[in-house]
Amino acid sequence: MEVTLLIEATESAFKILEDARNHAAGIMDTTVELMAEESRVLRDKKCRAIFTGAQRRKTRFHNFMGTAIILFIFWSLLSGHFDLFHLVLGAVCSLAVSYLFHDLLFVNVRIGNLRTMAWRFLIYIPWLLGQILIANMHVAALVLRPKMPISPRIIRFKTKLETDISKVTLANSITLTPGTITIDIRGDEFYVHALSHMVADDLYGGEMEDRVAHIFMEGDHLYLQDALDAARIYETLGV
Amino acid sequence: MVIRELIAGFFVCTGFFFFFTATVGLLRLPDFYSRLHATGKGDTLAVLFSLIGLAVYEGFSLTSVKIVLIAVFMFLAQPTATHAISRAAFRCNVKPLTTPGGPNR
Amino acid sequence: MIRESDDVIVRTVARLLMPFITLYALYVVMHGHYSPGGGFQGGVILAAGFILLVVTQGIDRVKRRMSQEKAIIFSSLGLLIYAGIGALCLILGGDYLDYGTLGRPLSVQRAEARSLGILGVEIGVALGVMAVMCAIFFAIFTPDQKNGRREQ
Amino acid sequence: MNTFFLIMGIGMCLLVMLCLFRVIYGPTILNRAAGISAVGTKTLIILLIIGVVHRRVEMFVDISMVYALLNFIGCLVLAKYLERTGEV
Repeated sequence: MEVTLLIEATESAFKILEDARNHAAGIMDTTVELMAEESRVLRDKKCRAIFTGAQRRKTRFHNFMGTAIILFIFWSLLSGHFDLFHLVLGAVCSLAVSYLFHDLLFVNVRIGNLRTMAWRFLIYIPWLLGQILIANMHVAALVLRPKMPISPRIIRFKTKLETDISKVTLANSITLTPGTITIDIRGDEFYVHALSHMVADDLYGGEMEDRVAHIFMEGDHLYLQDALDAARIYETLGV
Repeated sequence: MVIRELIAGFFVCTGFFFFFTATVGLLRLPDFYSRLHATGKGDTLAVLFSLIGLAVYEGFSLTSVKIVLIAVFMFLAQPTATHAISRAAFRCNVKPLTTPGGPNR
Repeated sequence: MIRESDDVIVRTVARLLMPFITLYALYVVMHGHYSPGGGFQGGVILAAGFILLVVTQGIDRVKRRMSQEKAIIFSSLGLLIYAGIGALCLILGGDYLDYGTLGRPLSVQRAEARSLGILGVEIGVALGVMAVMCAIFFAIFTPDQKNGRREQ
Repeated sequence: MNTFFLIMGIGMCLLVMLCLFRVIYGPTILNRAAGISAVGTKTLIILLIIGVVHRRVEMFVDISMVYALLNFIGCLVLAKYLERTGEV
């Protein structure tokens, strides 16, 4: 008898637990929707603020401080003397220079997170160094052979990158990778001189373009940024 | 002490080898754009290797940090210079050589 | 007139390098007595950075930062600093450029005053050299009106 | 170790001679511009090797940094000029 009672009790307990979980899930969904709504509102507000003075002054100040810090690190690297006089001198110089050039270093940086971009760029550089090593092996093999099998041609391809910095990184990477040199960029079109058709084909593959897009959070990686924002808000709210 | 010099020597030697290939490429390649391939890539890597070799030989000090700074600057500046020259050629519509082994233009 | 370079790469790389070039030039000016450098060389590097900016950004945009008149003002300012320090030593009883006498008002020993004096003079010289270079550059590259009035 | 760097320096000078051939012979001005850029990077390394051999690297590092900078600006200005004049 007690056993059946016990079973019923556990069953009812399970049922209550089940309801609680469904209820909690319901709350979770509504909060997620609320968050998405709120992040959209936040994003619109931020975009609007950017064009109004408040945000622009803030970004200009951020640019100024960012440049000043980077320049001070550069100064301390350059000058061997770390006594107070030289450090103060360095601080004054870097502040003066960043006042003169505050709008040069970080122009139209995307709203995307600067830290992740810098971190991904640092990871990208070893891969690029590897590429240039292969490129030079290729050039060495090509040049030292008596008959040089090259069939040069200029190819044109469209890119999906928007900001200047990503186009420049892609162009420099193309110049450094085997067999190709960026000749000209007209809007979205890259004119590239390739040494052989084999190299031209893998350029069309766009493998490097995806890497650069991944670094600067562009093209198909836009949704990633929204997910990151949502996740961050999700954490802060501590749901 | 010797290992450091050995590594420095190795880096400077490979740097010299890539300088050599870049120069031979500059002289032998028939077409202007392909010459730019050799110098653009060859010099960048050769400068990187030589500078890292000198930095290693210099040991861990501020000057080796400055040598690495020059390497970073050259890593950024050399492709841009090559690009600028090839763009000037492209704008003066210098046609690339399509038939392999054509006259030395 | 030098138009803006319509090449994205050159413009962006020059834009990214400009602050570092200018800071390196100031480093060369400030570290005259330890490593090779000093007023003149620093001024020349500053002018080289300026010319890079003009070649890539076009002369009109750079005119907002450093026009012809400003260049002339800066060059005279540099000269003023240079001669001023010398005259100051004269006033304080020393020879024309004898920095030691600067020590008394700054309550610093002679050697320290001498290095400070040299530093001040180098800054003045660098400013002067850079401004004169920019003035020459502007004089060459801005077309004059026929009736001799400089076109703004 | 010094002799090794001396040999490297002399080797670099020989390479500069080879590049000079391209600068002198170069059929068009643009080849000469490429040759000059190549000569520039080689002299940078020669400068640093001299610094290492004379054990005054601290001074020569600053000089070679300025040299690399002026070489880069020179190439850019030359390329912009050649592009504008258009005669090759």
